[in-house]
Amino acid sequence: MHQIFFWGFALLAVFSALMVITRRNVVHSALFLISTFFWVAAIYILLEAELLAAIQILVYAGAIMVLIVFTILLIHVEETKIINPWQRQRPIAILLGVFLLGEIFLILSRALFPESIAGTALQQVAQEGNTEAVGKLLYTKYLFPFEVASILLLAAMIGAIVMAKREIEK
Amino acid sequence: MLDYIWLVPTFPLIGVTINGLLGKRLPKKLVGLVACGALGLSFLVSVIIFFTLLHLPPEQRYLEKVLYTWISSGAFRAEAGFQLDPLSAVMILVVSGVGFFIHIYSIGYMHGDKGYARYFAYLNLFAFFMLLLVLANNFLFLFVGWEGVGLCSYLLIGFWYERKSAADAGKKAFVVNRIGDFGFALGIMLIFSTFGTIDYSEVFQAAPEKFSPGALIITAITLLLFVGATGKSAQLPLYTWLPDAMEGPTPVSALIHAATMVTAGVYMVARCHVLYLLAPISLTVVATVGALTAIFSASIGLAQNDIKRILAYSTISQLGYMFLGCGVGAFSAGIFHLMTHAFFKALLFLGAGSVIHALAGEQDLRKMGGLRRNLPITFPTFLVATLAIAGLPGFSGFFSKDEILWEAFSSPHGHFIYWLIGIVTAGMTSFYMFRLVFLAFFGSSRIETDRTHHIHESPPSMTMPLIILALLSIIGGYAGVPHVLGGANRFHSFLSPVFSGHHGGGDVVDPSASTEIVIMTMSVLVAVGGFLLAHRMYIKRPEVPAILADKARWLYQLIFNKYYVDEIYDFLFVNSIKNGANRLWQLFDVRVVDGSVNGIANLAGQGSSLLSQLQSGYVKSYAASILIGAALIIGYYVLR
Amino acid sequence: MINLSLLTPEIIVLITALIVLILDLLPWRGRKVLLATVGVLGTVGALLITMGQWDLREEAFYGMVAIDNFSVYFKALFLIICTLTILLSINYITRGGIDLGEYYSLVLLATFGYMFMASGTDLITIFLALEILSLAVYILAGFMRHSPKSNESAFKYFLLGAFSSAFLLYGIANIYGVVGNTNLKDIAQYLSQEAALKNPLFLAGMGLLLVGFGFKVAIVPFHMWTPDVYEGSPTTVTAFMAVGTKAASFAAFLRVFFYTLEPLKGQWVPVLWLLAAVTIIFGNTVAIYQKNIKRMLAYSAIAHAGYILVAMVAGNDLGSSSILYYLLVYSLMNLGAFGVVIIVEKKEEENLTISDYRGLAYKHPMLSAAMSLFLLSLAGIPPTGGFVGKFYIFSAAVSGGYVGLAIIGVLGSAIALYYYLRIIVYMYMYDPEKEFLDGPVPFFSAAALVITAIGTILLGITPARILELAHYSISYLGH
Amino acid sequence: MIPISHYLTLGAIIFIIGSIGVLTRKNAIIILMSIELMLNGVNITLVAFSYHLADLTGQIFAIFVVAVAAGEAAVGLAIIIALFRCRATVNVDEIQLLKW
Repeated sequence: MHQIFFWGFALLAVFSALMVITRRNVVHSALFLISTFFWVAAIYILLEAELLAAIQILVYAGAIMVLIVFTILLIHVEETKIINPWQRQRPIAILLGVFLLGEIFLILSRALFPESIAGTALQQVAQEGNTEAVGKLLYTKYLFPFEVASILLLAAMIGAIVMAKREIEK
Repeated sequence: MLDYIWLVPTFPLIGVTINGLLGKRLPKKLVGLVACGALGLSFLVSVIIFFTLLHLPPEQRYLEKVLYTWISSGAFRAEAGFQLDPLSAVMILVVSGVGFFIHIYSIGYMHGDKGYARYFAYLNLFAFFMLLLVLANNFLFLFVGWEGVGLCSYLLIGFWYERKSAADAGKKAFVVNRIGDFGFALGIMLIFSTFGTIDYSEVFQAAPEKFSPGALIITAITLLLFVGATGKSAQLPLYTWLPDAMEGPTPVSALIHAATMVTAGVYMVARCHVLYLLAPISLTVVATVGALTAIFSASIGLAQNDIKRILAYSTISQLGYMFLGCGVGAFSAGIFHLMTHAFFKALLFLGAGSVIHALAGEQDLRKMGGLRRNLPITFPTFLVATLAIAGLPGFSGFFSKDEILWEAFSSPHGHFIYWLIGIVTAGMTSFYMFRLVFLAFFGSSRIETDRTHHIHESPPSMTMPLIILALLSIIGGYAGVPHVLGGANRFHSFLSPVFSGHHGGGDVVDPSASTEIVIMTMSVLVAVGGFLLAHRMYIKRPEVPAILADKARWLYQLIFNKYYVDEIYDFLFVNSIKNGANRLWQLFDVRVVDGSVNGIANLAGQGSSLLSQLQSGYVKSYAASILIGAALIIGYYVLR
Repeated sequence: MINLSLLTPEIIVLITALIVLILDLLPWRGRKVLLATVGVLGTVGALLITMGQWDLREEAFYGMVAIDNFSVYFKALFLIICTLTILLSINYITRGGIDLGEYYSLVLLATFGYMFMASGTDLITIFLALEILSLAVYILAGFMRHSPKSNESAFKYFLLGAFSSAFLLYGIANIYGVVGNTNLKDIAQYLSQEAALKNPLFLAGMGLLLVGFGFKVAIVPFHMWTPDVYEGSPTTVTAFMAVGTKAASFAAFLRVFFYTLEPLKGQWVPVLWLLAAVTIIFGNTVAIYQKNIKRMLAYSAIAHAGYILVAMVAGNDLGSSSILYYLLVYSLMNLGAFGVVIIVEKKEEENLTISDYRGLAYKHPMLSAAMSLFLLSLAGIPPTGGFVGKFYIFSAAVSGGYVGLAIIGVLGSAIALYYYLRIIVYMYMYDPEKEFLDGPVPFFSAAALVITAIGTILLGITPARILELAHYSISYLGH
Repeated sequence: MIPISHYLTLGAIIFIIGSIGVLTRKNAIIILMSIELMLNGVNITLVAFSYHLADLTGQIFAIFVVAVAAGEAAVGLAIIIALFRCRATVNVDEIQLLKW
């Protein structure tokens, strides 16, 4: 059962991802990206990361994609055909990608995976469920990165507003 | 008094600060006064220090004044400061003294140049760095001075930047010196990592204890340092920048490219004599390069017609002598020649400058002649310098050159061949110098008519230094009269604390005194021979045919025959040397060295523009570069 | 343990950033100078408190940040950089019409990010800090919104920066997968086992970290963004990122590689050796061809990253302390050089080519003297700080047995002298053809130049004290 | 049971698809989307490891990655909009004023 789900989700995710980078129309790409996000979220559920799956859909599909689609609407351009002398990059890129993938296969075939370090985290999850366990960790051990992430979002907000604001007041 | 040693470089620094920042707004007189005053004060302090030192017993003639700790990091430690010993005392005396006279000379020479303040600021800056170089107590300060004087030299060669040739010459000096400094810097780093310090005293103390003679690391260090010396002191194969450096103002040629900066390499080798004596191979290299440079550039000097170029090749050749001296282990002889050479070569350049000044910029010997009467002060002083460099007895060059030749012959590091090369060079030197004198000051005037009307002797600010330097060129040699001539060689015994324990040369009352006399006589004969040959060719020959031609036909026939003989003689001997020298110059100077200098510059330029094409501006190819890099790095870890 | 009070300097910087943002709403004409003043006061205050943290050696937030001497040294450096950048910016951003309060705010936020790059002891912290500073600097690069070049540089920087941080992240993920933790201490502990050293997954992760850091510090082949972004950004921002981002990235780079990945030295040293050699040669060669001074300084910045890599390769006592020393010198002399460019630059990209500097010495002798000092220091000519730094680095390489690399380095700096001196030649050896500035040199910029110039000289003449500090900072890394 | 290497391979494939997208597409927005794909690939890797190790750090890291991705998207899109206003294009092949 698990097997079937995994292969199904994985193939769908890869297919959507391929569509994202091959569609000529930007809107199609965006739609396929949303679909990729959904299948990846499904994979998260297979991996018992329910909170993350929810975040994936809320933040990625909900927030980030809305932003991207808005921008696509604001900037309406078709892909033009300007010849770039360096444009013969496609075969190189694909070759590089295959090469890297080969390297990763090699690594994975030789890698030593550590034994489960299990311990408290797992028990917590069993008792409280994934969301609560993650939440607790976020507010204790990972409090600091959590706070820093909020500052990151603040910086992003300030930056985005400055860049996208229409005119500088004189 | 010795504690005030830091004053010596400080005065020129003050001069730089004043002239560099306010020079534009100050009246010219004040600019000159500040610059000369700064160096004059340095000179005064140097003189006082010198005599203070003289009054101390020899073993106390040493002072190390640590300013502060430069580095202290783990095993590495170095203290920066000044070191005063007889060697640096001689050097500061020469630098500040000759420098001072050349500063005064410059007031007259540069009068009317729009870059007056800039010129004096550079000159003072040069003096500062040069004094720092010779007073350093560690290799880093030495390097500071070394780079500093190089920078000033570069700026001053290109001083008249409107001339393309000046800018090119500056560029050439720059490129060639880079090669030398590259070796020098590596040498210092090797010292630092070998000894963990760069203080002279510690390095020189540790070297004999840690390493036996012939140790590879010491040989590497000394050879690398010598690469630096060949660059700075214009030795084979890095000498070509020096003749071109004559594009700078003449006093600059006198100070930097004859008397002081170019001798820095000799000073450095002498300073590191402890290391060099531990590396016999390096000593041989130094001596051989010195000897070859001496004869090679002297032969080129035979064929030149530009008055300053002859002097430039002569400088290279004399520097070769100094290295020869150091290379055979006669360090104090090398320094002695450095000192006398500073006097007479500065004088020669200043005299040449006076001639050029009088002829409104003419430098071609073929367009001079008969200037003896027009320049009543320049001529005799120039003649004194010529006699000194030719090594005629009684003049300073005689004593110093002779000591080197004798050491080349007799020292344990010496060899008959070195002496032979040295003495041939001496003959050539005498010939080309007298040729220069005869062509410029004797004979009939070949001066272009539009220049004849304002031939005049230079102002006193220029002639005064000439006279003083002429005096020094005569008496300078008497500091080191060899024992065999009944002298005490005081110069040598003054330096002996520095070179003590090593064969410094000259002190041994040689059992073979008669050999020394023979050697000495031979060099005098060679010098006289050069003079006679030059006299025959440039004084006698042009007049003889004219007188004889209107006497009688049969006489004329005789003369014709004689003339014919002369021609053959010319053809067989002089011309072939001249042509050979010329061809050598063409081949070596123009093709090989200029070619490679330009080649390097071109290669760098083309490589640069080619590589910058990679920067196509396309963000995607930038991303590709990152991805390729990532793939390669991971590939290295996986596929290895 | 949370120990919030240990983070006082960072919090001060953060609060200053927010105050500046709010003060910008004041309806008062003179508020721009007020903003800068508040910014400077905030950073100087944070600097003083940071200095008080010397020798504290504490950790905060469950080992997420460390207040050790290493981070104190770097944090002080970043705060100095920030102060000087603000001083240089006051006049420039008014001239450029970009005098928004957000400018200072973003500079301060980026500095906040820098500080955690140095003190973060967990890959999560380091990653977040890197992102904060990146986001802030992306925006700053595009701050001149009406300028096509500024826009383009922000765009390129952003795309490539995001691309490369994905690699960094992937590397962190792999390391996490092997170790089971992202804390540097735990990773170091993991590496103390013999078997761990050969795990390809870990090595690949390390390689990807190299890519990520390599991008930020601009080493070949991850350097391509540098010239374009440096040229297009507002010059004050270029200066800020040329020194700040580089130093901050090196701080994290050093902590991760020198402390945590120390046992894997045999694995990363050969790679860094090659990258250092290529970077030095490439940066210096291409710089010769440049006509735009900002672009030239960008290639010079690439080459300087190469010199620092040489010291990383050498790895010995002298090498590691010389990195910290060199980064300080580099920051001062580069800020100084950019400072002169900032002062001389006019609106509409005027006065930015090297030949525009012809005759500057005759109109502004002090400015040219300062510029010459900075350039000579960059070239490594004594008696400037740059010389001492290079000397330490190459000596470290020689004594570490990397003579070949030292030769390449010395050769590279020999080439470099050529293009630095060219500017000096233009300034001193040509006659001026125009007026350079519209008025006198602005006071705040002049103050920044004086500080950097004095620093550059002092570091050249008496380096011992700072070198000792540097040595002390890095030798206790992680202890 | 699915071995961890399957998940890791999936993450790697998506990461590489994303990077190929960055290298080949002209539209800046699609490039941005490709970068989001890469981040998703990383997240799959993180979560897979987290599952395998039975340790929550990976998931928490993934949450931070999502936050960063949001921040990057906001800033990136703002930069793209500003660029579009100035140059009227988002084609990366036309954006090459700065070169050499």
